[in-house]
Amino acid sequence: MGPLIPQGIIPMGWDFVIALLIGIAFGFVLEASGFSSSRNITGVFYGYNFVVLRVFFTAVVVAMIGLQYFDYFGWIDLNQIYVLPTFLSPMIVGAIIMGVGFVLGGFCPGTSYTAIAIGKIDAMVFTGGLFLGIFLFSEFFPFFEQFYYSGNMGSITIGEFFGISNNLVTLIFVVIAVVAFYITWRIELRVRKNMIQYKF
Amino acid sequence: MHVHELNPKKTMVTMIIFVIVIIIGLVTLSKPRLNYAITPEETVMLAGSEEGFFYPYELEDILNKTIDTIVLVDIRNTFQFGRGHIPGAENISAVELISKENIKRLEALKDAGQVVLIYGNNLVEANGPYMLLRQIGFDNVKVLMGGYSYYNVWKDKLGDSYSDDSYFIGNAQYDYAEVAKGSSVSNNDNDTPEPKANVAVERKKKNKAVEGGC
Amino acid sequence: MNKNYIILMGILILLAAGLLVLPLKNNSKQLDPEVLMWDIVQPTRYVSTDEVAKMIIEHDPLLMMVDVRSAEDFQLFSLTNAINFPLDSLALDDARSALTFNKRNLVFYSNDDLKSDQAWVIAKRLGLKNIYVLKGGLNRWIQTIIQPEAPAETASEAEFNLYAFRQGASQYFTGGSISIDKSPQAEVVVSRKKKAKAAEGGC
Amino acid sequence: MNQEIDIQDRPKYINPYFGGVLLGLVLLITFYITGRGLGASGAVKSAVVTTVDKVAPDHAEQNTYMKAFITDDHSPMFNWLVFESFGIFIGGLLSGALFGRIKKLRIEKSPNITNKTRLFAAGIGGILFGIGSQFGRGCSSGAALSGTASSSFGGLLVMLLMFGTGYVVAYFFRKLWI
Repeated sequence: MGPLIPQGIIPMGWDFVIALLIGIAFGFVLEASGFSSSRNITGVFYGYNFVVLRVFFTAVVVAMIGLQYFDYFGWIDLNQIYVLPTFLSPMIVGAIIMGVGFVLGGFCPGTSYTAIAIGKIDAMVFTGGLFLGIFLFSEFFPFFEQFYYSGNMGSITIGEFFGISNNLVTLIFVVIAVVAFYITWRIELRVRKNMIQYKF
Repeated sequence: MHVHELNPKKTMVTMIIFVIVIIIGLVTLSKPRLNYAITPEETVMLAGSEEGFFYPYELEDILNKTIDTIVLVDIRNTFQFGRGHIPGAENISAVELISKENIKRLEALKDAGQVVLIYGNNLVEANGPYMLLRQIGFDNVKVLMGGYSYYNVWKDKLGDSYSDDSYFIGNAQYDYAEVAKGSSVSNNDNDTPEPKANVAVERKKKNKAVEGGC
Repeated sequence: MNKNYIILMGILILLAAGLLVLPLKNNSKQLDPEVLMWDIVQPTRYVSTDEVAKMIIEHDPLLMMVDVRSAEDFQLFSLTNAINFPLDSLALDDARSALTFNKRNLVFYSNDDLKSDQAWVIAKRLGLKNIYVLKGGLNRWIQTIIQPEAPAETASEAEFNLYAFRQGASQYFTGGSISIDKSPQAEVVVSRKKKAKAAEGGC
Repeated sequence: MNQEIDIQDRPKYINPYFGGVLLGLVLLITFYITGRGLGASGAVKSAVVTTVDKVAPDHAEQNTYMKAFITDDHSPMFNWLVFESFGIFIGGLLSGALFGRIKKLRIEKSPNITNKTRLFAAGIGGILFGIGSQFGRGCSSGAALSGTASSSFGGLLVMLLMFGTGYVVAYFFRKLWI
């Protein structure tokens, strides 16, 4: 049955309307969970607020479980889902650069949009930086074009990489998530003891 | 713990809705009445072998009743069956072949060690039903080469058809390259480029959505 | 710790563990046998050589010929713009996904219609859509398109029309010039022979 | 636990697990409808390409990276991710209005640093994120969230390395946040 648009069940013309609606839902959840505050987000690195980890892991786990079940029921064809292709070395470099940018900026692109919506100047500067960064990347693209396309492993899934079924991957992920929830909860209690003022 | 984390009731409610959706999925998951007994790979093997093919001259034994372990099934429609059929054949048209009763009957025959020999007007007509029955586990099903039309020609001298081989199909009757010289060549304004002879083995293309999704 | 959280995490783990105990889904992506049987008894999967010839001549962008014979046979002769998927490659994942993502109408052909019909049954089971079988295969292709037989004097007008079409198609496929051809005929013949050799060589 | 203190001033965020489940369901529905996940940085990329194309069309045509996103029939802004990102903005606006968080323009920072420092850091962070997201084929929502949810190995890699690097460098920038 699904995915609906690639299967032609929903005509292409609705694509942008749906994009807008999905975006609204996404933005609402992000803002309501507190992702519009950079100090909330970076709390995950200093142990005083693990909201990012909680939201992120819960979302990934729920979506993963849902996708596997939907595939089983025949509601969605996992073969037609866009699986992000893996480009090993550029992805490693990119992720490290993003990690530094994350701590410095305190946002990621999606959350910065919601932060702009509630009037954060730092988020506007962040998005400006994002714009500039992508511009710089495209300008200097010829210098690392070869690197950009290196290490192509195709649309490989986690299960395929480790040689196990993706159902098992999901279970492992859930277990890791639950353990992480518990540990971070303990850490947070401890760190918070020393922080009397906590207000965002 | 944050004040907003003290009350996870809403989380529970959404989670339970999610679980209910999954339970609905499990319950409504329709179980197919029939299941494949062999894999696609085995089906390919089956298509490559002639093990399930029954030669017309072998029919003589059935008609002489020297063999009684074979049940003849005519899969053409009743009209065609009425106009003429192999003696002793029963008529189950292809459409009804997998109805509940017929599946039961086929199972009974299989358990009794009987071979079910199906035929249509020709081999190709019976090929689909034959392959399907094989795939859902009836490995006692065979198909008559040449079909009824061949039988009709040779019915008085079935034994002699042993030396005839016109019921063998699947062979090239011409030297195509010679007869149709040029047809494999894009001789005039072919604007589409000639594709490669063999599609290269590529990685599973999951989707062709836009790159750099984020 | 709130009891709700423990239940929540329990639900998550149960759901994920449930994935592992689900019975193996070997049939989910294959066509239900009942549906397959229903498709098998329909004669709609057959297309005639005339229809295919017409589509090739008109450069139908949706048409894709699939040769299910062996690679050697394919090299010796194939229909215009055909691709080769020998019968035994159909069960391979890569061939399957290559064909699945093809949105065109696939017409299977072989020497006659037995192998192509077998291929059709397997492909259909594997969930391929828009697949057809060339009725009569290459044998009938030669009989009807390349070497058409003139109808009897008493034949109907429709038959004569068909014969006229086949004659035209025969010229088209055997390299005779037809209207769309821009270059003089003699030249075409020469260049064609050269190309034919090249095709035999490696293509 | 110090929830008794200034309970009034605490932000009215939803339970993070609730948010997570909702986000997961949104993601699931996105996959179900469109066959791919969410994203955010792609919209900025479209904006960059559009701007360069408007200001210096020749330059954009010559650039091998941007060229791929320019077509004659419509603007690069006519893109799924652009609409989605616009939706994110509206969604943030709705939520902010609902929970009373839309206030005058402000800068959020640690009390230990100046506004200038914060903005400078935010800008640098943005630039890094922009460059990194191109190498990583997506940002935290496109690669890490959607990628991991669709069990992409690359998604998992980006997620682990991004947070991992964050932890490694967090110490050096602690002044910005604590």
